Amino acid sequence: MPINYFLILSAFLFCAGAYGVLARRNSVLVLMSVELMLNAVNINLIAFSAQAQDVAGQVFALFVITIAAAEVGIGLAIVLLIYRNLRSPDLDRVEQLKG
Amino acid sequence: MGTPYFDYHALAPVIVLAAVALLALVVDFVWKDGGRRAVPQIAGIGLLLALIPVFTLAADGETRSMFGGAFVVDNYALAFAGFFLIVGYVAVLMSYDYIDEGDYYRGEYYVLLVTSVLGMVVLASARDLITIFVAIETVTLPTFVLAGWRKHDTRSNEAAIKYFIIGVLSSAVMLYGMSLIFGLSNSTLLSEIGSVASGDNPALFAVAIFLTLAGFAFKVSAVPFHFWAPDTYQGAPLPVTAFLSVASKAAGFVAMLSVVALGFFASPNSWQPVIWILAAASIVVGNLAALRQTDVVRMLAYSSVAQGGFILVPLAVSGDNDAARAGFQGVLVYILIYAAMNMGAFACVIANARRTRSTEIQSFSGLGRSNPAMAVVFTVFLFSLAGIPPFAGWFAKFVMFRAVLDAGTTAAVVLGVLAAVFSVVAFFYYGTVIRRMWFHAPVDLGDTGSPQVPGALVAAMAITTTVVVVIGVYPQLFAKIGDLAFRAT
Amino acid sequence: MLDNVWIIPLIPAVSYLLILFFGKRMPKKGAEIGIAALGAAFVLACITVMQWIDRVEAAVSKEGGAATGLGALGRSVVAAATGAPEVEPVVRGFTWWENGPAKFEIGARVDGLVVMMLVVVTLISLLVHVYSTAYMHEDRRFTHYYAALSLFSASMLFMVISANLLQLMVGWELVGLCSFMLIGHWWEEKPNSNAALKAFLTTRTGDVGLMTGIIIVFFAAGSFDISVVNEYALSPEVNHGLMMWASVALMFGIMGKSGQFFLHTWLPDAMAGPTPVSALIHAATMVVAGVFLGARVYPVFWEGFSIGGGGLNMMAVVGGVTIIVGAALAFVQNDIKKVLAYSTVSQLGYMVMALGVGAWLGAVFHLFTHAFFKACLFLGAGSISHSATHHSFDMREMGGLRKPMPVTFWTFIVGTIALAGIFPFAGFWSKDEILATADQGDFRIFLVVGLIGAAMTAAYMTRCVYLTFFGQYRGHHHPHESTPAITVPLVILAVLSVVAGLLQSAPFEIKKFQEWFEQVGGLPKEMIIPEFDYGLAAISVSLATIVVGVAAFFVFRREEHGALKGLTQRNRVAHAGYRFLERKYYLDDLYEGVIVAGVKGPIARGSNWINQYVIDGVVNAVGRGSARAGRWAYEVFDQEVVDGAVNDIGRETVLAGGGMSKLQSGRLQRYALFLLASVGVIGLAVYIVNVA
Amino acid sequence: MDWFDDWALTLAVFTPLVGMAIVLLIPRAEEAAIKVVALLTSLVTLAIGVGILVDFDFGNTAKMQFQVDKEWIPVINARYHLGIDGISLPLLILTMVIVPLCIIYSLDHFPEPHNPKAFLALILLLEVGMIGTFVALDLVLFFIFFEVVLLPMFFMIGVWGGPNREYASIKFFLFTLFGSALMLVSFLALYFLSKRSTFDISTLASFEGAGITRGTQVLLFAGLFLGFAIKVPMFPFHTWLPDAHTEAPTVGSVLLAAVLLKLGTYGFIRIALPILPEGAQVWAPWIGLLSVIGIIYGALCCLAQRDMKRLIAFSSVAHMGFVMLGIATLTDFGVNAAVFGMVAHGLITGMLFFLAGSIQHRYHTREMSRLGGLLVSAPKMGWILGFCAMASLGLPGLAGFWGEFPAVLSAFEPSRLANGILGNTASTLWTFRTFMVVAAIGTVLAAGYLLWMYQRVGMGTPKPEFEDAHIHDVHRPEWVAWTPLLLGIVVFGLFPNLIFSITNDAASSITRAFSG
Repeated sequence: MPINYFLILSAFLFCAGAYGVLARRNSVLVLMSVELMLNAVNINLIAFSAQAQDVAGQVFALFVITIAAAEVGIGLAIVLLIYRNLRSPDLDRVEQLKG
Repeated sequence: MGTPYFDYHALAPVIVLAAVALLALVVDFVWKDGGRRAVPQIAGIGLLLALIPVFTLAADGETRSMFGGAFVVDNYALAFAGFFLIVGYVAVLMSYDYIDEGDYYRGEYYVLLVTSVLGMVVLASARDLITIFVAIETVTLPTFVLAGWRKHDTRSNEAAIKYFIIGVLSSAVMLYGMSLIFGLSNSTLLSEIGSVASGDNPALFAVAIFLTLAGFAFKVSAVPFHFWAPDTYQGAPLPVTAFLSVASKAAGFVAMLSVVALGFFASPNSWQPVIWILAAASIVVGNLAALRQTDVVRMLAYSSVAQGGFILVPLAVSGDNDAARAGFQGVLVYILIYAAMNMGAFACVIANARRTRSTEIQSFSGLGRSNPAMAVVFTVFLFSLAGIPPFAGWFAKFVMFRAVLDAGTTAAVVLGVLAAVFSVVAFFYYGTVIRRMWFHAPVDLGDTGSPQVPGALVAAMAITTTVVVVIGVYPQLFAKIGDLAFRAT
Repeated sequence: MLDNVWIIPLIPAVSYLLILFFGKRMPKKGAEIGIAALGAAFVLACITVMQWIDRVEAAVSKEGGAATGLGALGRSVVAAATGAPEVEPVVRGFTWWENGPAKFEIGARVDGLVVMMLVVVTLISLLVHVYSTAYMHEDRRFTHYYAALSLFSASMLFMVISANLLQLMVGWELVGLCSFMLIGHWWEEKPNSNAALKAFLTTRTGDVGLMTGIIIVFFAAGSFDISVVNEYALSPEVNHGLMMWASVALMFGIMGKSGQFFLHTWLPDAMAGPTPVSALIHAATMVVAGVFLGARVYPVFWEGFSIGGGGLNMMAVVGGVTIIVGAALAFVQNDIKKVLAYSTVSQLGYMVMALGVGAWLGAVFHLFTHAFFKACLFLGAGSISHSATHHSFDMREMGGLRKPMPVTFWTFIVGTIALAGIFPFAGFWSKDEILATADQGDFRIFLVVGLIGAAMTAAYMTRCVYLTFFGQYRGHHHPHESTPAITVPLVILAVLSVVAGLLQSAPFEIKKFQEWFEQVGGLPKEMIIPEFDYGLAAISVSLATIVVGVAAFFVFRREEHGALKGLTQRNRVAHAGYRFLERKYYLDDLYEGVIVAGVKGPIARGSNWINQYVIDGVVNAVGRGSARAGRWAYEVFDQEVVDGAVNDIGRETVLAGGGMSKLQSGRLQRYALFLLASVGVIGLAVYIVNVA
Repeated sequence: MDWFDDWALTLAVFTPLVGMAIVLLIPRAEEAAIKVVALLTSLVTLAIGVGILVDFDFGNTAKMQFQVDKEWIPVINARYHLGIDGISLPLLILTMVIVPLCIIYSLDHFPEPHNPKAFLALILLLEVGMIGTFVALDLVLFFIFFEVVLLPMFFMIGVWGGPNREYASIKFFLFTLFGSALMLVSFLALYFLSKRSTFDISTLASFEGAGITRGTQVLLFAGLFLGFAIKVPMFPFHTWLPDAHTEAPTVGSVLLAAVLLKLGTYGFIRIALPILPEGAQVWAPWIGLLSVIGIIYGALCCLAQRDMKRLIAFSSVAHMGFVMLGIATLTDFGVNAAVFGMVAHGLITGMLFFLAGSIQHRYHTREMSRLGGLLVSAPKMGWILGFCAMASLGLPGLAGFWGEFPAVLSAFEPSRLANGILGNTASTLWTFRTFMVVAAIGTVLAAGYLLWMYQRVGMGTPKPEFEDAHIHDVHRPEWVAWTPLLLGIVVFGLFPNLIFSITNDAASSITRAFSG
């Protein structure tokens, strides 16, 4: 399979994730969209890794997955805080700080 | 690849830091009452302990490479490692009373701080994309938590979520870029990417480089990736803000410097215009936006955006006319000096906020009369930030201009002129605070806090002031570091 | 003494300091110091003259044959120096300062002109010092007055002995400073300080010329040294163009200092000072400085204005115009000092004109004689105001003073006759010298001017004398004769006014003045020494006499019938003329109303306005501009773009799809949008750049 | 005295710094101690200056003496290189004399808000910068000291200044900062363009611009020009000056006028001219033009002022015009005149600002329309004011004349090379000769505004509102502070060679490149 297929898939996933980040009001959904973007990266890495017969890409992907998990953990913690304080998971409620 | 070779001497700073983080965690957990006193001490002493191997390694002078070249301890790495450790230590000093007195005391604060510093130390040695990625996330993830440290304060929450969302988004962009680089060069090692970069590459390679740099640009809050900075700086606890604006930002620069100097350098067309744009935009927008601020933290936030622009200038011209060495040195020296003066400035802001419960610029009115010593110290930092001799800031500007003129190309000169003009504009807003402090009578702020500046904060101020003044008068110390760090490359 | 002539100015200079610091504690409030100093200076000056004369005589006798030749020369039209032995001036100096390759000296120069001036200045100054003890008695700043007087003398003497032009300029300016101090002596009243300012500023205006002139001379001749300059100006390799410019420039200096038309207006105003000061200024110090300069570097003018060639030149024209202009103004004054002041203007015109027509000797001689009779007249006027009119100088309050003030009257008459130039008083000889030279050179027109001037002088002086001393006393005080401190100087001056002219009286075969004082080392060899012309002398004497008679007639008539006054009121032309004179040719209106007011007013305010609103305006605008740029950058770009503009763009173009409304979901996501948009745009740009 | 040769300049520069540190350590309440320490420090500095004067080899003024040349920032090849020649020496001594006088003057009348500790500390810091600038022989070092001067003056104006002090102080600061930013860039460019990468002023000067093309020299000179011209200040960069002077406290004005302005002109002589000769040649007529505009324009603005101090401030613009005209001729003659002019202006205008301050202290106003009759109320002060006005208008026999007249004189015959874009020698000559005449006219205007000022302030009778006011005549501290200046004005006026003989050879060596 040509590598381009994977690249296009990953680009599509990346964009979808980006759209989700921008369009979703609910912070949990935003977090998930970010995950989507990171997975797009993983697809890239693995596809390249397979093409080049180089295991480094897969190692990279593993790290990405691990760190993504940590990120989500922290993200959810922050969302939880906001939810506790504002009684809402919506990001547009976070509007206090501006010049 | 056989059994990985471990050079424990080279890894010693990292190991010490990891141990310290763990120890602090355990102590806090086990020793509930005493921990409150002990944990910060452990963190502080641990950071200083980690300096010892840095010095021995520096004295040794040998370049140590591990993990197939992914982790290298050379002068460059040591310079930054030492720098991060000291900045971390000052951050601990600044945090001590702030965290202790607030309602949010947790031993984890110091654990997170040390962990972040750990990430930075690793980052300094990282010579491959994976290591860089892991290191930079180790730097960043704890700071997400720290930014939201005051968990009942919605402003702190907001600071954290903004920082977090933009941060992970940037990470995603960066990773996407890295994945493409990996694909195009078939390696994650910077040295190998470097050899690829010197050849002919598809335009996509340049885009990949840009995406990678964009992730770092977020860390250094370069325009147009800076939007989170003012909000986060304002909402986060002040010591964290200081840490973010200095250490975390510096980490971004280190990452940028590493990938540019060791990786992409050979294809200047791909990275140089990008950094040029980032630098120019940061200088212009940062300085102009800072003019309008009434809150000192937001002002310093934009100022740090602008300073970030200045730091990028030498890098942006380093591809021209063999100016590389001067450029890289310029970045390094500027970062070192910037760290000292910005940390110091934040120490003063913290002290003043303790006094007035406010971070409005107005709250500095008459400080020159009510607390002249602090006003003098803050003035020194502000002048230094503005680049006025004999405080260290001038030398930072000096090396920046030096790189520009060393390059001597039109693009470089345009950037230099921009920098010159806006370094004058910058005095407008630094001067505003100075005028408030000295030329205005004190205003009554009602609920006033403690006028005493606590010892740890005094120590932080003393360290930073000393650096700013000594380097201002004898810049050779930092210049030498810059010289050594790039002698190898 | 010839070698140490620098002592002479030093004495009054020291006296100045002594009076300033110790004067108030002295029994006579410092006057005694001043008098003693000037006395000493006068004695030394006399010794200097004696020695100089000895030197000249020695030179003459050494040349034996030349001496007889000199005697036989008589008044033939020959070059001055052909037969006479050249007596070298005595010049001593040391380096004052050096600048680059050039060395500048300060030094003393003694020659005929200098010794003559030394005597005149010290003598007049001494007399004024003595006179002032009575006149300035109980003045509010008696001590300061004496201090200034001493400094004035010192400055003038310093200027006189200058060995070079720079030093001369120093003395010149110091003289100006002192006149400023003395004219403005009673500075509490605005008119006095105005007069002082006017004097200083007008002369300073002339000094632009002086400064420029000596700079040109310096670069042309390569030195400020007077001998060198004169030698250069007469040498064949002289640069005529430069000399011309230098002459014109220096001429401005002379005009300012010596009150030549059109920079003369400060001189009458300077009457605001105490009368003895007026005497000093007008007779011996300030105003003659200009003429002295002209005589000092005469070769420069000779070359620059081509005086040897005859015809018109700036110097002669300015002098000639000034004679007439000054004399005409003297007619309409009611203030006796103003009459004398304009008379001085007119007489200075004579001297300058004399220089302009090649009559160096005439000019210097006239300077010499004029000093005595003009001092005599001024001091006489002072005596009147002191003892008869209670410090008023208005002639309408005088009259009939002949009886109560006999000494003053007679000395004044002597001064008047001398001024009018009636044989054999001093003025006759010096004027004759000038007119004869003008006649025998190629300057006939100035002969006519000079004669008209002489006639006018006689007329206005007659008017003045008549109004003052004859008729009925019109004041309200009790006139009486002044004290000896006043009358003794008057008598001395009157005697000198009679005899001074005899030093150079051709009919009696006396030409000592020429013999002694023309020895200045380097005058143009082509200069004409005129033959004594009995016809011309007769014309000038008779003209003067006739005009005196006519004038006296008119004045009597005016007294009795008001004829002249009636004429100016009846006849429009005459009235206009009268107005024109009364307003001093409207020159003051031009200077004060237009030029000074213009510079001080609109022009200065305009500059200030430019400063405040244009230059500063630009500065402030830059400041405001950057503040505005800051506001724009922050509010419009940094905040609004995120809040609004990008939103709009997003809404309408970028994501014109379904989830658009959801894009407005908060600030944070706008940040994210901007971030991603930037990534997209810059990424695309990078792509394009690298593809190309 | 070998050790003295090596250490004199270092001591001179840093003694005030030590004094400042001591002052800062003394508690604020101990005012007397603070004053004594500050005064002693400045006197010790002056004593070092006297030592330098004694040890200075007057036979060899073109040579840099008392040199110290040590490594400072080897990485950028910037050195701690100090030294003085005949041009620096008079300015150095002037600085050392003025500072103690200022301290003495302030001893008993500190401007509001008082705080002698801070005030004196700032004066001492200012002294460090001023002395440092005059002795620095390394561009980077020069730059540092040049900028160090800014800070204390900024605070002096901003804290102890008049009602509009914030505007004035910020304006002062930003103007200078702007100039020095460009100056720094030019310094760096010199470093890279010179044959051997160095910041050493003597070395760079010895190259006489070799290796730098004419076009580049012109550009670099423009950068230096801006930096220095703003400090001088030359028309049209002068607008910070009247504001700064008007608002600054008396001592601030004195130091500003007496020393700070000279930093700019000194920069031209020490750096711009010798290092970039071709650039200087091109710019010379323009500098000359701006100078004479400044002379006339400054004088005209003076005539429009109502505030006495502002008038004196504008007069500085005019006077510095003469100094710059001398420099613009690019002749040793002109440079000599310029150095003399700097010293003379320092003494005279410094003195005038002292007087303006004392008058304000007594009358609480500087409006000339409200003043008057100073000669009646305080005769001694009135006489001193008259004396200074005379000195300032360039009366021969006083110091002002020797700065003014030789400068005008030098314009008659500028260097043949000062031809700028004029191309040929003849037009250069006539351009400068025109400048000469205009400058000479400026002397009349100078007389005009100064005497006019004197007439309104000194002469006449006191205005009704001050008739009963008790106006002190000159105080003892004022006598102590003023006498040296007044003596200086007279002594240098009578014996100009005291300065000319020192500067002469040095000026010749600096203008060597233009003598061809």
